[in-house]
Amino acid sequence: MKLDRAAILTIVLVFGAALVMAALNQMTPPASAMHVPTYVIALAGKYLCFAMLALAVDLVWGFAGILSLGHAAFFALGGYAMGMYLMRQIGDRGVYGNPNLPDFMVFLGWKQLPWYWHGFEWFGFAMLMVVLVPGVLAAVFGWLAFRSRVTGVYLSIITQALTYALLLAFFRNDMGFGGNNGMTDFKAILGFNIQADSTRSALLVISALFLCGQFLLARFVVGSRFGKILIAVRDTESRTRFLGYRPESYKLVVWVLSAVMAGIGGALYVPQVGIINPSEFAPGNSIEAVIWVAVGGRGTLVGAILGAILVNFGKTWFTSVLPELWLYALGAMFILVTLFLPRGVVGLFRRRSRLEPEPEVPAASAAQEVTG
Amino acid sequence: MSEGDTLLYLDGVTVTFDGFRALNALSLVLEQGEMRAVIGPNGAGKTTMMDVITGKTRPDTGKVMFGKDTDLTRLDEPAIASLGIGRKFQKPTVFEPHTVWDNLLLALAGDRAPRFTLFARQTADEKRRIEQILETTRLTDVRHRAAADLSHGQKQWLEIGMLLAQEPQLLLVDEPVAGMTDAETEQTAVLLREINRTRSVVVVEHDMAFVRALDVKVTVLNEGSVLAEGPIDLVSDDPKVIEVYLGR
Amino acid sequence: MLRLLALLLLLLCGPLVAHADDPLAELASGSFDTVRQGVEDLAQSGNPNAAKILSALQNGQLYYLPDHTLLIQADDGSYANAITGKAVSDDDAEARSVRINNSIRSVLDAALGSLRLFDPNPSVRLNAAGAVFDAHQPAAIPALDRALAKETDSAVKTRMQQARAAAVLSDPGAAQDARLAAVPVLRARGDEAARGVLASVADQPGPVGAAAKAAVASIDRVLQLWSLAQSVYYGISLGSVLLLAAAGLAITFGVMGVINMAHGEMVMLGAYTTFVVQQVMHAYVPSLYGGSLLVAIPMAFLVAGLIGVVIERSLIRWLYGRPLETLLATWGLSLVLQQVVRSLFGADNRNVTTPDWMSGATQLGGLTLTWNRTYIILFAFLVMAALMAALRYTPLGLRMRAVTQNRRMAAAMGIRTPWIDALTFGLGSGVAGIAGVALSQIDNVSPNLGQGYIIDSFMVVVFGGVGNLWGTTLGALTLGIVNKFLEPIAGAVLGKIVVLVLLILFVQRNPRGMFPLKGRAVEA
Amino acid sequence: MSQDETSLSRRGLGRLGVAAATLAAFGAVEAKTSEPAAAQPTGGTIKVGILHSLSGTMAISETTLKDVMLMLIEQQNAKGGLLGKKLEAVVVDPASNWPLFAEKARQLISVDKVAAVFGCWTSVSRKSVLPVFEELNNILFYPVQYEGQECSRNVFYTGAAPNQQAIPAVDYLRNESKVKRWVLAGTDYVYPRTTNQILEAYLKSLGVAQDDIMINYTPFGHSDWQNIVASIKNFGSAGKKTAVVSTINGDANVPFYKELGNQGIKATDIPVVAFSVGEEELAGIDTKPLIGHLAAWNYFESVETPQNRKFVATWKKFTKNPKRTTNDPMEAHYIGFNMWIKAVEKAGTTDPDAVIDAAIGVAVPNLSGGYAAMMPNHHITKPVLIGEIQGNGQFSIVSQTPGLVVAQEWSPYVADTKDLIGDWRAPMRCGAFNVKTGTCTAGKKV
Repeated sequence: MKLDRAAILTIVLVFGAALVMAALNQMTPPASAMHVPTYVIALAGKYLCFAMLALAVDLVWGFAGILSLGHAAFFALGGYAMGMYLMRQIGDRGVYGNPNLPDFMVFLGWKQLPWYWHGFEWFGFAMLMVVLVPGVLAAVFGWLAFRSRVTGVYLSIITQALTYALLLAFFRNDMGFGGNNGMTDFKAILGFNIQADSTRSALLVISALFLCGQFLLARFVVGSRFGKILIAVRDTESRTRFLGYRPESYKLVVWVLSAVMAGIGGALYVPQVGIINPSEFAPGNSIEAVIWVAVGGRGTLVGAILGAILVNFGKTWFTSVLPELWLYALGAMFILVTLFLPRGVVGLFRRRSRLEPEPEVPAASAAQEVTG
Repeated sequence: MSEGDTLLYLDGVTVTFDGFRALNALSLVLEQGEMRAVIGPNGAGKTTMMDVITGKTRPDTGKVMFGKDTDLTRLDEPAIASLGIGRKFQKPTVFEPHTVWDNLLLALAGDRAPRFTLFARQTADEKRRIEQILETTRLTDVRHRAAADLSHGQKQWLEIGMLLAQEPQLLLVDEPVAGMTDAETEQTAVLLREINRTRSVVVVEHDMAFVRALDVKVTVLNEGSVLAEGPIDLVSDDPKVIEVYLGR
Repeated sequence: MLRLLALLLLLLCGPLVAHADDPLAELASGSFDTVRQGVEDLAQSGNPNAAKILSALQNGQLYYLPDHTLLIQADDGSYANAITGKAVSDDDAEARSVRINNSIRSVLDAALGSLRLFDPNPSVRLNAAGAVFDAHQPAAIPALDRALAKETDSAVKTRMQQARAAAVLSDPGAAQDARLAAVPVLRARGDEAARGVLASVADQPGPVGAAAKAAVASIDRVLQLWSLAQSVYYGISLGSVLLLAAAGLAITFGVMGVINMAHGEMVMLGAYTTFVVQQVMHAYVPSLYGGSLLVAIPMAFLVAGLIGVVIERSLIRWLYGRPLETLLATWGLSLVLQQVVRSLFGADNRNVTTPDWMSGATQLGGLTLTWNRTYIILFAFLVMAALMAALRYTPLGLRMRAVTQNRRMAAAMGIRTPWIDALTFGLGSGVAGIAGVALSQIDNVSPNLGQGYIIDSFMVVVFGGVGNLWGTTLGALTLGIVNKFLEPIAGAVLGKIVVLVLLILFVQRNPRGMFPLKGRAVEA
Repeated sequence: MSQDETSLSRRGLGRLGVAAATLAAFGAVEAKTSEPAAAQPTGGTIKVGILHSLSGTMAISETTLKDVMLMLIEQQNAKGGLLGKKLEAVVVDPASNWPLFAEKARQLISVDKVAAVFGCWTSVSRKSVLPVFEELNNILFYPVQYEGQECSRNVFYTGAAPNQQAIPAVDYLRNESKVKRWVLAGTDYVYPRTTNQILEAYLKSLGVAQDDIMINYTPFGHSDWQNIVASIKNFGSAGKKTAVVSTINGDANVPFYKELGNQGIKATDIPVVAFSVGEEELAGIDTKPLIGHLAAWNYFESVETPQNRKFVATWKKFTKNPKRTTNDPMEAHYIGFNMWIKAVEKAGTTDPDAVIDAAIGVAVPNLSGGYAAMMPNHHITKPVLIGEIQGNGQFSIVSQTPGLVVAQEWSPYVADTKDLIGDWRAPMRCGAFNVKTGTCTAGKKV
């Protein structure tokens, strides 16, 4: 796989910036002008996790034409798997000092750990679940949906239904995932104090590492013959079928891969923000993730990362300086970007590539003509 | 001709859309290595017939046999394509964002499974085959251009090239010369005859001059069933045919 | 005789002598327990002013002065002596209202009920008998007997007999025969209130308890059956709400193919229009206030429709053929619209009142049909019928269908397609606005109103089949009824989850919904 | 993918590079701008953080609290500020997004260097910011009634614990309305769950049978109450006086009460006592059909005291809206803010450690004519008021506890917490001290 300069620049910037920030946070005294406060470290870590979600969305939307309005569900599931591990790590340091049960279970009068919580005390198992849970859900959902050739808006709407159903399910206290409050008050990860600046810095660097890894993986996938077929499926699905390809298999593979990437993003997100709760499943979150990609530039991968960071930075900034007006700013940004920057911010800097999706979304119209 | 030489056999195929009979007990036999032209007025069921053969549409009744013992009605499009039936659409349908080269690469016969394509590298053999097809379809000069940038005729050829790359036993070609210049039309006829040396071909076409140029057995469809069949001169003299089609 | 008694009472409640047993003085005491006693005493006293005073108390218009004089406040705020009716001046500073709580309120209802049993107006008597039934106090039996003897209206008579039966049954001291005879009367009434009275004595030993227990069981069996029908009604009601919410979307999304995430905000704007209309009418034409909703319907249609046209002209039209991008732009728009409303009206709920004719409920056999929901069901069907008629029979509808089916051909025939687009979008938005009027009657009128319905609306349209109004209608009703049948079994949350999962599976089996249609929307 | 198709043009590369570098450098910029603030703490003003959602689902409740804080700070500044400095409000919008609450809390403390934060409404938002306040050692004043079972050194709970609201309300219904059957209806989250758990245990301890208790949970924003109201009606037809104890939250209340009114359930038949319905919520409902239904709070706008009359008048003037109502959490902020002022004056500094120590024992007037004292468990003493809904959207107070109620932060009805107490005074300094074992199980701060 050959990397162009934009890709190299992205990797260098993401990983380099994370490394520099972490190093400055660790090695300079707080009074120093070069010191990066922990607040910034935590924020940057959060942005990078969102960038992973955006990357996952771009992979399916930009290259396979699947507009998922439920991708935050996979992100949240990964987050919950990590959250469960972190809850088990608390051990008897919880408020009630109960070594076996998380606080919220004691609180609700539960007597023993539900079966599906077993195993999460082991980091390895939990990490396996971070990958497996979103992956398996995506596989089942995708297998059903792609096999029946559910496409376009219909697919978007049922992905939304999926995340909405999960939202309602996780809200239920009876489910044993902490209900509305979710999981919080984490103490340690792999034995390291989760609130320590060093842990935060390490988590930031790890997030950067994973983001770069995912970026490279995504580049590999879209650059391979598989990726070319994926683009072919996106634009002219029926043609690929008459050539003997099974679009459903291609979509399923990239869909599951994307779900796993989102899940890993969620897993890294939770220790850095310190809470996971059902509102992560809210359909609005998934729509926002799509907007990050649109702002950055759909079908470019680099744009997804850039969009996630830009929009979230904007959100952090606006909610502080314009607390009463920031929704106008954010809403206006979305409208303006779709109207005037159909190819996103990256489109400003970049010559048009044929491999990027047409802003006009020609996918189905071509297919329609074919059948005519 | 013996049974063994039959490549495609449609028997009593009926397709109904919302009460409209697109195909009405259609029967058709295609021999191995044959080229057949199918003509008929609009709505005669030409495209629906293609759809049935390629698995896009499932017939209400009837049999579609490919080779000795493969029932096509039980298979879906990719499976049928893998058996060796290629289809060219009325409107040229190629992968516009990809280069001519990549279009052919994706069409080349080979493993279609994601686990293969994910790690596939272009082999010397593939390169050779692509170059050969580029030669045949006269697209060598534009091989690195995106398909979207090709002229209409070039796109038609590219699509035919992609069919060739699939190495099918049977090609279904829907109006290959629509919108082509006379010169291009002529070249296309030559190309099809060349292809027919190794493969069976079904051509659906309106252009009578082109059909005449192909000089093959003609099947005339009307209202979903066969109206007449035979050499072009015989068919064009048939009063029924003249009434519904030629003489309109 | 009566006049003498009144005179005596007047003397008794002379300004300074506040006798402990004097009901009027008790009312003016300021202690809940004493006031309650006063209400009971006054009702028994036969005082001719009792009804007047008690209803003033019920309406919060009874005041008292430090010297225990009772005053009644008129609607214009002036005070009059409760007994003499003489106007009282400059006392409002010292006048304190007689405060009541729930236990006084029940005693008051019963007392007023007993007094009003003799009202010349039969509907007042009917309500009075109902109040007496609710209280079911043995003390009311003599009054009921007298009233029954005079009663001519059969409906009122039945109600009085039920009230009497309830009172007799609740009186442990009554004769066993009489109590046994009361049981079938209540069983015949057969509703929850009757069941409550019967159940309260079902544990008593002896034949009365046994009879009551049997009656409760038989009522339960009947109620069980009715509850099935009731569930269907609930389902239709929920379905009609979903239908209203989705109707506009069936146009903007279903017919035009615009994934309009700001659809919910159009509904919300309709609800706020209702609020403004009510405020304006309250201020300027209070006499017509009862019809405010009827005024709000066209207003909401116009407001939301106009905003819809503006949105289409300024935003959507640049994005045709890019359905997924309209999704993003309209999502941004929905954020902005919510914030605009929040800035204009505040973040908290606005109070949209329900007119009297939409309040309360009616009984249909064992069914309780709340008026607001019944009207909404009717309204939803009316809106759908109007919408279908508009698309089918009006010139605009014809052009809309033409543009949807073949834009180029329509343009070639001289139809100004851009304006048709704008009007179609305006129509969909306007219908959403109308839905807002209806939803203001059952839900919060807050900037978040629309958010609660947007997902459900999309589900309904997709489930029914995009571009098909019949599909939308049937889809909404199906989802509503399925939801309401699942809810008692699985609980509200789980029920909804099950519905969503079923919906996902359904769409996977039928990727184009219940009634697939071809149209512009299909190609997304 | 061919090289020339997707690579950046030279100029474009430069521009993207600049943009990305700016982005990456934002950390350093942030660090620089915040640096002078660290050297010279607040530059003549004392900053107070206000962490209430101004958008999203919770804006409906929390916006008012932001406004009341601005009013209180303005008043304090008019009185000359604090320690000779002016107070400065730092308002941020956590947008009803729980992780954003944590982020904004961190920003308020470490970037804006606020002396204390007044904020949060939902339990989950408090849970989300709690680790941040503990880590960065700052103070949060939390003004909303909540489920208890928490006692952090860095949080002052100025809202009611369950025993300061729920149990007196149930007692009132038992005594006044002779209620024998109970419907515990709530939104499915931790506050109703805990409150109902406590109430269930309490009712059973009074001899109420399991059959006479119905528990029902609904999701947030539940809007279709038809069958639940019908089943309440059905549950109430068992011949015993029935009441509903409602912990239904926020938005779901309006449709609930509307359905209640329309199905003809009057307060005299089945009274509903709510713990989350105040004047603000009622402002959105036509209350005529609801007259007589109840709410239990520690404050009502209709409280007849001079302090309250003044507070209400100032509030209406401040918001320039004669229709704006006041409510219980506003009073909690009023008390909390005055307590903080007093504690800072007592400590002579805004340093959190000193203020936390100084705050315990501080007493300020509440609005219902008494005093609120900060107890060692960081909760305050409160009177419990029961009000009946009136036709004008206000409450008529029908009962008031004779004295002040001290909060039980750890519920005696939950097995795991019945032996716990919180005491942040020296030498104990523990949020969860087990009196049986004599150990501090959690929240020890040395």
